Amino acid sequence: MNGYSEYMLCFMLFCIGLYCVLRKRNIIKIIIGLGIIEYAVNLFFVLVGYRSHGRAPILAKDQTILNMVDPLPQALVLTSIVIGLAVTALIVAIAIRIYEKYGTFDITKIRRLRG
Amino acid sequence: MKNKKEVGMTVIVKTITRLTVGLILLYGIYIVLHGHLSPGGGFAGGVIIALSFIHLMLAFGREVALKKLSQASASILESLGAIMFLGIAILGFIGGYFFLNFFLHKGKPFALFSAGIIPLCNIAICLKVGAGLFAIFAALVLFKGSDEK
Amino acid sequence: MELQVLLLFMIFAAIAAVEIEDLLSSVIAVGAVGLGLSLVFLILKAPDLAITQLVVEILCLIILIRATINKDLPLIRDGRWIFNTFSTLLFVALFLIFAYFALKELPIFGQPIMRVAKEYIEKGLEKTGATNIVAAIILDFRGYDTLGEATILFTAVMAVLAVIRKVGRINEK
Amino acid sequence: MLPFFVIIPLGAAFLISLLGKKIKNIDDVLANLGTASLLAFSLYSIILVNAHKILVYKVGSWVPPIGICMVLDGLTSFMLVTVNLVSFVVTIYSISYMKRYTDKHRFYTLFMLMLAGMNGIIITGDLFNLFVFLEIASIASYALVAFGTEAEELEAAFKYAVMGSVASSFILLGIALLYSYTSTLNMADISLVLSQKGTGLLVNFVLVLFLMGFGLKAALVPFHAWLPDAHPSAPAPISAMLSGVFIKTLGVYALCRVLFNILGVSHNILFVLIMLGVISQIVGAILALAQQDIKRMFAYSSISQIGYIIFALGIGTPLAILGGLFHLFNHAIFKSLLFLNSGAIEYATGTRDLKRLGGLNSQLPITGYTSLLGSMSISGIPPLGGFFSKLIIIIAAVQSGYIGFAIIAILVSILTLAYYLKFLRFTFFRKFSETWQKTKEVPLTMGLSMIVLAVICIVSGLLITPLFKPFLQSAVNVLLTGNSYKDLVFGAIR
Repeated sequence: MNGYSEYMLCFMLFCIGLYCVLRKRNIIKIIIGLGIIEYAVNLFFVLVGYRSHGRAPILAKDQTILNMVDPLPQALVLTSIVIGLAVTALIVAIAIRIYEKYGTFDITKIRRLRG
Repeated sequence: MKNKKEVGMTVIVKTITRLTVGLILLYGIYIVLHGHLSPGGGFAGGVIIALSFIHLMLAFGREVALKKLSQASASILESLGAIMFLGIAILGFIGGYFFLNFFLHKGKPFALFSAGIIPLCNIAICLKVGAGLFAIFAALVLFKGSDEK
Repeated sequence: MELQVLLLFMIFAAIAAVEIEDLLSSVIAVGAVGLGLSLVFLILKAPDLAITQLVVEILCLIILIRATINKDLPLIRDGRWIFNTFSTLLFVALFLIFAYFALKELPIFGQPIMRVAKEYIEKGLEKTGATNIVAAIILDFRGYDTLGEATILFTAVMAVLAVIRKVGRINEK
Repeated sequence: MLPFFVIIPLGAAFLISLLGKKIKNIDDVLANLGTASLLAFSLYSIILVNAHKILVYKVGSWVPPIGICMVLDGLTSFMLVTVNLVSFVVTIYSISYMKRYTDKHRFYTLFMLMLAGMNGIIITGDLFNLFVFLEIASIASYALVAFGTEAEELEAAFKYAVMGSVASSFILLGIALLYSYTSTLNMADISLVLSQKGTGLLVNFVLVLFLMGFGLKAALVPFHAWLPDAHPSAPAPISAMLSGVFIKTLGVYALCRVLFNILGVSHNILFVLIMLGVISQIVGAILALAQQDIKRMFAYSSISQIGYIIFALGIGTPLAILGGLFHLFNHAIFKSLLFLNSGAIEYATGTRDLKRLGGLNSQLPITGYTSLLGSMSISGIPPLGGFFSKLIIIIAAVQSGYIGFAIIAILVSILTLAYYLKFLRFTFFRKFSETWQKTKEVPLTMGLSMIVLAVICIVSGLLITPLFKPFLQSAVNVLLTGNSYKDLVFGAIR
């Protein structure tokens, strides 16, 4: 387990989010679950690029830095955070409209569609 | 909140908002302009700028904030930001490639005006993000407002 | 070590967010997870991400609170779908076990391979002129991705404005 | 010229959102110009592929493992032609149809963004870039499903958005694991590293994640729950896009690219694909038979037909892949035709309920005869295109020894014929019902686009004639080359 505990903790976070999405009946709870999944995936990406005793990937004057952490996952996660924000905003908008139409956040009561 | 004439929050909040909102805006602009030198960049700066307007809206009510930046103009600014970013990407064709960093002289490292297209892209993204997130928020709040009446 | 502690804190906050019945408290607990994530990013030497995560977290919280607050929400209790819970838990457990054995094949934490990243670190400044390597990557080496990212935000704005319309259809008569 | 597949729809989207409210009808003009030029470009790409076999475009002049590259090969150009052909017809159709909705310019903006997302997925050669464009297309489609903003549409969109986001998270997690294992993101480079390092449990785990993620986007059966709600709820042009090309681009194409060209396929994976395909065929067909709502019936039929495609790809022989891709093209054409027909019926009568309709053929001749053609093609009546593709798939299945599955495919095809006959009888050829006496034929542009698709339906059987076969064959070859895709890409860079 040594050296992998961070990864496993991150996966546990992912599973909590997954459980929330699959199991909860409240729309806001489902949105929260999606958010947690998003955090876990972002976190995993950054964990993967970390280097022990590394430095942040920003150059400083008059210094040559050799042990930088992997900058590529950070760039990717920046994109991924934005995607998470966009999805959250859209789903919240849909949820507000659903509340207006049905008067509830309970998905078992929002079942006008069959199947 | 009982008094219907009073829009927004209490006097304390309003006073503090008046003092801080400009600073928040300035900080956002600083982060955007120094995106290629220090942590931050167009996206984070854009969100901070959007947050400063949202701050106004939360404290003073939506009319005041929308007077400063109406929803229609936010929408236009957003489209402009998007077109500007795409334009920078297309301008790369003058060097022969889509999205080429077409400045031949990248400038001195650590200077504010360096790194070719990167600061320009940051500004475009900042416009887009700031205006876009403000538009989203205004839409959600306005929707809720009309819902309650 | 502080990394593990923070991760455990995030997990507990997430469990709290999932299980608390009051929606406002639940949203705030998610905020705690987000702030924890921001700190973790800082420990993992990703200052760009820490800033972005922090501001995005604030925005998300405001949006979520605007959505949940001011509504006299009845508490929604989860029904006793025992079979459902059990199958979900089974799925999650299988997923975790599979992940545990699969993760063993990854390079150990703290020692990434950095096959492509080496190029960025060595030639980033010389080729792009930006001292922030992350900025150099997102706006120059992989600028096309960022075009996509900006487009996603644009799409989200358009999508929210489209969904929020009061009247969707023009009546025939 | 490769970046134009993304630049044109993006530019059109930004311009429409900027000018759409101010200048009347500019949104129609810009959207149609955009899709027309995209169609022209994609047809030109066939010639390019014939000449060069593979083209790699380096974005920003960075050499691929460092930067992002775009790849044009046979499969790419095949998908580009399919997507842009359908989208061109659909935009023509939308000119009249979308007058029933408010905020037409916003519809076009989202439509062009979705198109940009799909084209971006198809031409990219970078795994993370694929994810980004997948999200663009998905987010645009979530909003387009809810475009009518009625209660049912919002509910369907919510369901779709939640399941779609979970699928995206699975895909992103898979990408993160692959990145950690190979430390690169370029598809060809990943394939190279994997061939050096060997594949173990981790790659299988990634495969499962991708199968769940892309399978959800493709609506394969255990993951299909969102499709029968989402596709009928959207406006008809969007249903046509979603069922016609969206699930194929995001699901089938991305899955093929990842499985065949990057991770490499083994016997077990192919068998999983076959099983998923067969189950999808059966479940989709049986559920479609029970539907009373026209669009819901078509949506279930889409699940069933996607099952055919995945089944064919799972068999994995050259003939089967040919049949699968051919069926993909055919299905894109006739399913979008049928959804446009259902939109026309709804436009003229205001309902989609089979029980209430009847005898419309004398009132809506164009809609009636084009849907007759579409239905016959999808049920596999010779000499229409659908017959040949199904025939090829079944022959290939028999050749590889899957005789039981071949019989199932034939039975499902008969079921398909049954429910399409039900649709035709109840809507068009039943006893004339008094209620619909005053209905008028739909506007010209809508009729025109349906006729165009019906004509393609008739002639698409020609695609397997020697004259047009290279077009399909070059796409098949890409999947058959499998892991040597990396050599082709790196060869083209040098």
